[in-house]
Amino acid sequence: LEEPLIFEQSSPGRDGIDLPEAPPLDLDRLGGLARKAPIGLPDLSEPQMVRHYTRLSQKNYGIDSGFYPLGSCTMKHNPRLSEKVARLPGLADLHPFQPQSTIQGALEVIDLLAFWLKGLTGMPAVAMSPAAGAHGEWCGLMAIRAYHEDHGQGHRRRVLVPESAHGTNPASAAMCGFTVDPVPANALGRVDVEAFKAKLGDDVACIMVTNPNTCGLFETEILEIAKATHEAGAFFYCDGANYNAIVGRVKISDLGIDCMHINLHKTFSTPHGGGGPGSGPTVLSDKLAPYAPLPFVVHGQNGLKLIEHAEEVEGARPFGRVKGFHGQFGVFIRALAYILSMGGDGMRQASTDAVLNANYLLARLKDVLTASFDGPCMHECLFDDRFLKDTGVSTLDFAKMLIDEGFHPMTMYFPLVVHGALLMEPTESETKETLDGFIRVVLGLAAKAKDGQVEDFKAAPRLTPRRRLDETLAARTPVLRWKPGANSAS
Amino acid sequence: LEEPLIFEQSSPGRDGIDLPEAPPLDLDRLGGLARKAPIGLPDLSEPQMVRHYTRLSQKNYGIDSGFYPLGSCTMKHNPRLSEKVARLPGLADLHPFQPQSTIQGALEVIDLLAFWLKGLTGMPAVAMSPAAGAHGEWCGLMAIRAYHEDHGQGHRRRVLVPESAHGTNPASAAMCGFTVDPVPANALGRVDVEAFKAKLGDDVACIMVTNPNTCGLFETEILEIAKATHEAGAFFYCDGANYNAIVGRVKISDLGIDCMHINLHKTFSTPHGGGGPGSGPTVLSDKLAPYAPLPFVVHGQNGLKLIEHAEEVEGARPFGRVKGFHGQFGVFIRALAYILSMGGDGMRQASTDAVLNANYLLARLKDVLTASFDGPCMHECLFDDRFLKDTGVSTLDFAKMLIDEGFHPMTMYFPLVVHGALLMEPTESETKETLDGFIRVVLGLAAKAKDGQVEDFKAAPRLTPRRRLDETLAARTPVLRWKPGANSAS
Amino acid sequence: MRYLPHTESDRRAMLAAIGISDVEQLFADVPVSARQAASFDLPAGQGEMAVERAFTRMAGKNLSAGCAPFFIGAGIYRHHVPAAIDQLLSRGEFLTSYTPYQPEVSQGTLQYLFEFQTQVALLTGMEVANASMYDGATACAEAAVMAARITKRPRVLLSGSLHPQYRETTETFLKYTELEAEALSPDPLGMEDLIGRIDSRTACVVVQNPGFFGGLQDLRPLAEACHADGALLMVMVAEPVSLGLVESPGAMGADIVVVEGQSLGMGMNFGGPGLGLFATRDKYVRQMPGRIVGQTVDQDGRRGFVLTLSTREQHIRREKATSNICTNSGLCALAFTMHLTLLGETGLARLAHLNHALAVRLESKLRAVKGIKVLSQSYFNEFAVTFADDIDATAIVEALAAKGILAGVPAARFFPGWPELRPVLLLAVTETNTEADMDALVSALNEVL
Amino acid sequence: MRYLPHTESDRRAMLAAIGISDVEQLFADVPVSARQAASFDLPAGQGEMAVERAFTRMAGKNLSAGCAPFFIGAGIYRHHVPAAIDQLLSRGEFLTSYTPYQPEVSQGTLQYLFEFQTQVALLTGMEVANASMYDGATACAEAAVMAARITKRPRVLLSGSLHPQYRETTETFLKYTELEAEALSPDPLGMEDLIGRIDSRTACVVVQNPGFFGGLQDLRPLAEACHADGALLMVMVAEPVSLGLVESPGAMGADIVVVEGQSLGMGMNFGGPGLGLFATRDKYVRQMPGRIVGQTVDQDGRRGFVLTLSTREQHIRREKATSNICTNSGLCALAFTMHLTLLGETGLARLAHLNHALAVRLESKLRAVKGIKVLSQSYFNEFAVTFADDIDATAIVEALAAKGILAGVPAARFFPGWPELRPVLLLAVTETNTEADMDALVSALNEVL
Repeated sequence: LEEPLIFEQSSPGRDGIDLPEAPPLDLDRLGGLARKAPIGLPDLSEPQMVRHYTRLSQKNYGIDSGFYPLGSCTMKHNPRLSEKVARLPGLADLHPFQPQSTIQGALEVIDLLAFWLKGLTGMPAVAMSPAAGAHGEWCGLMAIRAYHEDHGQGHRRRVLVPESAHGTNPASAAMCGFTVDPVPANALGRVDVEAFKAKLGDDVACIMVTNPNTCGLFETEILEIAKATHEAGAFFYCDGANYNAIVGRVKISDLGIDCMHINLHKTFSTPHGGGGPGSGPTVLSDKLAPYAPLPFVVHGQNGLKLIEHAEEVEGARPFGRVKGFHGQFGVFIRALAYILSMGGDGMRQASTDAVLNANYLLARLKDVLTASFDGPCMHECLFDDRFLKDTGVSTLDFAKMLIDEGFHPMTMYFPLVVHGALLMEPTESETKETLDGFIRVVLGLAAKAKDGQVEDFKAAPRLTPRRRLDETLAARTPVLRWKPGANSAS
Repeated sequence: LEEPLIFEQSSPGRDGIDLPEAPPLDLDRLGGLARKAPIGLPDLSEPQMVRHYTRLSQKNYGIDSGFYPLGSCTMKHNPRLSEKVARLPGLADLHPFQPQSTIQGALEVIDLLAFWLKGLTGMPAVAMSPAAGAHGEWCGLMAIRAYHEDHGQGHRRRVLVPESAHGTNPASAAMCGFTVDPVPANALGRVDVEAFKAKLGDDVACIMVTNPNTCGLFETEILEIAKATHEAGAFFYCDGANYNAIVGRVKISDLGIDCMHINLHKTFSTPHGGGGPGSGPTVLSDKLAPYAPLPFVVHGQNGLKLIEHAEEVEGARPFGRVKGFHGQFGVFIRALAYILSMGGDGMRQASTDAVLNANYLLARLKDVLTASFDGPCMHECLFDDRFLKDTGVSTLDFAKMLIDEGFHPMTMYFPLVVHGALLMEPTESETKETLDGFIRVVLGLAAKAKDGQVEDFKAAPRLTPRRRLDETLAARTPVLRWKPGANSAS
Repeated sequence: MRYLPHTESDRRAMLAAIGISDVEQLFADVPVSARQAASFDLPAGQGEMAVERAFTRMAGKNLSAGCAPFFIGAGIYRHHVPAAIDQLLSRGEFLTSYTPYQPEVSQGTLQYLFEFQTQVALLTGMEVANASMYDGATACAEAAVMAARITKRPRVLLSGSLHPQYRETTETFLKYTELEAEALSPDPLGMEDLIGRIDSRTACVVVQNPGFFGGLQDLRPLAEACHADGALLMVMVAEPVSLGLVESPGAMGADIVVVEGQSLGMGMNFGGPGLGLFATRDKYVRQMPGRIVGQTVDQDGRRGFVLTLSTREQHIRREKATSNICTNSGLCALAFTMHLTLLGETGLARLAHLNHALAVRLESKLRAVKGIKVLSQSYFNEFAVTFADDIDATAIVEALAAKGILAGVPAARFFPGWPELRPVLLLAVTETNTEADMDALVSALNEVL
Repeated sequence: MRYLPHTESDRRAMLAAIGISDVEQLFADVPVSARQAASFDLPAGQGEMAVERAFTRMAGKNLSAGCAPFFIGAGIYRHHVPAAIDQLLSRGEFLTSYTPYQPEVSQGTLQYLFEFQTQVALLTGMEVANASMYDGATACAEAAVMAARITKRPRVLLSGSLHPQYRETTETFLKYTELEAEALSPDPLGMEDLIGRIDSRTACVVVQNPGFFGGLQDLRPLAEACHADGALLMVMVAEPVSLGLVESPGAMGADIVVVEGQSLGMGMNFGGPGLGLFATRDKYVRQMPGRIVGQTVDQDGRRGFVLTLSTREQHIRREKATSNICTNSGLCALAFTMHLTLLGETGLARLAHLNHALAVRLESKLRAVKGIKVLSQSYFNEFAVTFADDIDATAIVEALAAKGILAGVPAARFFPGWPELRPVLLLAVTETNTEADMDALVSALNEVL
């Protein structure tokens, strides 16, 4: 079913909300700035609005719709309890600038979540306010830079980043005034430790390693890397995007890591919501802790205390403030609800099952699809497109074909270290039956590709609200908003 | 996408709910009745359950999905505000047997809704507890029978019911020990008043008229009917299923009616929920009021008082109790929220727009479809299948074809007074644009039928999760539950 | 008005298409004397904020269960409802759909009802169940009528174990029919003799298990007696959670089982809406009231579901229908089946165990309170206690309510004409009760006694 | 564990398929010294009831806005959010979907973002907008960086009208770059001279309208001065409802407009998550950070939407990307666009009018309070007042909180080093404030002053 844009459903004067009568408008206080022209917003009634967004939602696929083996971003079950408690009026209907005596429970949420993040990672401190993973990454690098500046090491501006890193890693480094020096991978899909050591030097601020890495592999020589890094006077930043594989099993502090962001929306199951909001608290070592950004919560004499200015705490040397207000509180609640539900034992079982599921997929698929690296993998398994060689079917075609079978495609063409990557992360939420169904379909499609039925692949998907979209046209002739008469529906 | 039954998704020992540890089981208090055999329920995890019901919902069509011009049952916009207030803990988390001092607000909800129902209908009393329209119907008839018994008129057992009546009317009458005597319709689709008068007599307990009637027409001679009924010592029961057409415009009391049930889920927009729950409060005249069932709310010295026993109120002669506890409270809240939102003015506009929409459909379609009666109609318009004569297309085929166009079919083959009825009720919630789109499709289909494309109609619907289902097989070989191994999925 | 999309210009355009100038012309069939809109004197509509405030104000006048140690049962039980249920139930495709008369676009509703029917049959130990009734009370009444229809006998024997409001509802249903209801006295100690009252005119015996006063009863002897005399045994279950621990009525020989399903999925909602579960033997299926969903195949041979056996229904049989029921409790059935899906075999057993164990715990605590005697010998999660003869349980409950404790239901609320029940109190315990709740109750009782 | 579906037998079967006997073997790559699970000392998991209780307990320690006359703003505003928004937003297809990288199964997200972008462009008076940023503060910082990139100039001039936390965030973003932030003093009276400070190194001037202290400013002279000198004018809007009544920044000559969108659709949530709106001129679109949705056609020629212009983004440009942003605030953008769809042109104008009129009403009531002086000459729905010089506004606010009134934000909270701001208080008024709220505030102020 087609669903027109809201702008195409307007009839001026329709109400979607009934407001109480206002006193007459007094222009005296508007400083002569009353708006003159209409804005151009469409007027819809409530029934139209409800139907519009219901229909739009029906054109989407979520974890609730089916298996979502994305990879590189953990798409696991989002508990509804988290949604419920996040809506308790005593938590949702709070203003960040209420007197602190009236928000002790909110500060307790933040403090309790921090307790868990520290307990799980083994790290002594955590900066709670970053709004997303990349924001947390940048926050960690800012703390590192601030430390170096503070210790006469301001010349340390080089950051070592493996080639397989997420694109945000180099971008975040650049935002801190760092330059990025890539580190190659070895044949086993891990950091080439010798090449890495050769790049160390007294201008290196830190290394940034994703662990488990973007190939779904644990960096086996991580202790060696950490040791060399520290000996070179640099810090070890870990990208925590894949923390789901080891949460509750491995303490970050035991790996020699100084700093790691945590994607609450991945590891702790807060909803991705079509692209956000996320939250990226960043755990910090003792050395980096004093540089954590404002604000933060401390235990004071009259309960918990929110610190908004550096002067309030002795020894605090915050590098600044990373966003408005006090962090992604709504996301904190959801993550904490998940954490309290799982507990330490549940989290350990979750990472175990996540890794088990990925290895099960790997084991069942690797004879037909081409596995890029030998197992065991961690929470995701990586294939490349050698199995499609000479079939005329591309990784993209293969993935689009899965849509018609009721599955969300895996991540494609990432990581870049293998050709035509297919990265699959089943997560711990899925049953064996679901995995078996997926395996059956994937094997069937692989056979079909080898059987030469390339046209079917090129035409996929067929059953979706839209079939393949012309991305080149979109980029070449950008139409980025509706304009009257300019956006015809077909 | 296929969605297996929950019984096909079980793995024994899976948890969907985590419960606290229980103290050891002490069998002493079970009277030797501990269950011996397992029940046979399936074990699913929460992620499975969430996905199961999400997917099932996607196989349904609701008002939120699109236009639902059902007819005979009002399918209008269900406000979400009603859902929100019904979940306020101070209203939802109440037990019916709490001390009355702790539930004054709940009694106020009931009393305030009763105030509105009485104010809108002009009737002096209302029995709040019936659980649905048919239940309210029976409640009204019970009050009538109780009145007659109480006044030495116990021999009045005959009930006059127009042929076009809903099937519940005769069934309800039978449940009160009444016999049903049908009254024919005239050529204009109304009660044949002369035939009706001829049937009156001193054994008649009441007449049951639906107004507006099931042809979507107002009973023009309703005052004459009422007068004759009363003169014969009988009561005038009105089926209020179509109250949506006149709410806020016409007082029931002005029509000579003694008793009418109100479907809160139709007129006052509480959700139909795939078949319930509904609520059918029944307004009563002064004569019938003392016979209203228990319980009811009165204004007492210490606030509102819930009366659960006849002895508590002088003059009360309740015919009994119609259900457990105090009525469909959750439905009351939703109906009251709708009523307070609309107000008297909004309700008048709603019935006006409902009638306007139906007449607009009638006017735009009647040249092609065959209208059963001349307009104006009330809130629904009736067509019969003369326009399909000799096309090979049936009313059913025509309706199923609409599904593939994104519309829910109208009511088919009811009322029985015309051949191959198509009854359409657009409701006041729909925009002119939606009606125009529907009209365009209906006219197109009519042309297609006349054009001889009968095969297309026979094959419809094509785009639904299931195509036409074999109802004969279902009835002939009833499979009414899942059994291990007995219900294969395809 | 936010729910009404027409603008004045829309209305004008539509009137023009109809060919009239004034919308009042559409109401020409209404007698002039009834067209006096001016006689309405009702408040105007309000925005969301104002309506929300009105309900918040009314809600504020109640003491909600979550704000008090809570021990009330008597047919409505406070259980914890998992958050997923309400959120899924609120999906528009469930909430705003009609009765599934168009199966092609209603497979969601039809499949969950089919699953529901299966769960109900399993739970009750019966062979077949319908798609739900309004509530337990009306289901009980309909079952009595059905038993009379099957046996062609007029007399319905109602046990003193039956919830008094179910009894009253059943009596009302039979009041003007040719059937007779005969109710026994309230029976807190489980002493009544039902078997001795069965005769050749008896259509059915209706008992509740656990009984209204909490007691559990082995129904096998009664079932045998009924069947020996050609009567049916009809069993009411007011607390379905009990079926996770207690032998099912079906296993004990019941012919019809009805259940008030509110305990699972729904919350209390001041007692309404409820959910009537209705189950019976295969051989009686065509006598069963209410909707039924059956499995079939579609045009392409795929499994699908439809409403079936509608030849019993009012829209076909009219006054000969087996009942006048036209709606079921679809959304409540959905809540129930969702909760039971989450619980599963494992979870329901655990939940039942927990309820019973906590009730036993409260019983043992109350035994230490001077002036209280526990009446129930056996029970699931609710039992009756009595104070000294001269003490009014209603007064005790009021006194405890004033202390913020909702302490149970006095039996006298239902039996005002039975002075010997004045000191009797019913107390229910569920998984929602904490140790602290129980201790608060005990200490408050010690204060007022 | 309810979120984990595997049974032990599932796990055994899977291990067998992998060809190992112990799941620990899968963790063989982890250094032995880091495999000491025993060193975790964390609580075990809990059921829903227990977790709900924990949150209810924490919620109970807060004074929520709904329980108090409430006048706090300063960047987060309490507006009434219609019930439909949250219920639709909770639909799993929205809530549990990922960034719309697979457009065939993400047209829902993509279409609402396209509609959102259009609404933002219209509201701000700009030509193009992105699909949202984390919040207003980070959007402000990113805009400053973007202006520097466009103008190739290093100096960013931050007005004293800018929210102090937006200023701090922007300063932090620039801290280790080659850019310089120069912030002016807090400016409750709107007296600062920005124009005089613009020079040839100035990339942009950043102002907020309405300003942090409430004041409205005609930005046209400033825009002209910026453009005359080759700098950009960047306008921050902290209260988007104001745009229903106040001239848009675009109409006054802004080059980049960023908005904190929290006011519409979202509630306060203790200040997070927020929603950054970001709009600019067409010519700068390829310099704009964040995601953008564009219209295109599918294989069958039907209109559809995709993420586009990704050549600016970090996953392609890596360290040369215009920012490191990888997520937007999808769900918050959905809430915003839904609220604005319900309001429409008509409703937004009415809502803005109502907010302003009620603020004017409070101002007039406060003018009657002895010891209070209103500082703001012009404002939308928030204004600054001052007490006598020796009075600490923070103490007043604490005293009122003790009376159950949340009376605004003391300026000193943000500017501890500015003694002249000690007696200054910011008060916000929205449609949620009743006459009774205002009277309660006035009477409490009369008591404490």
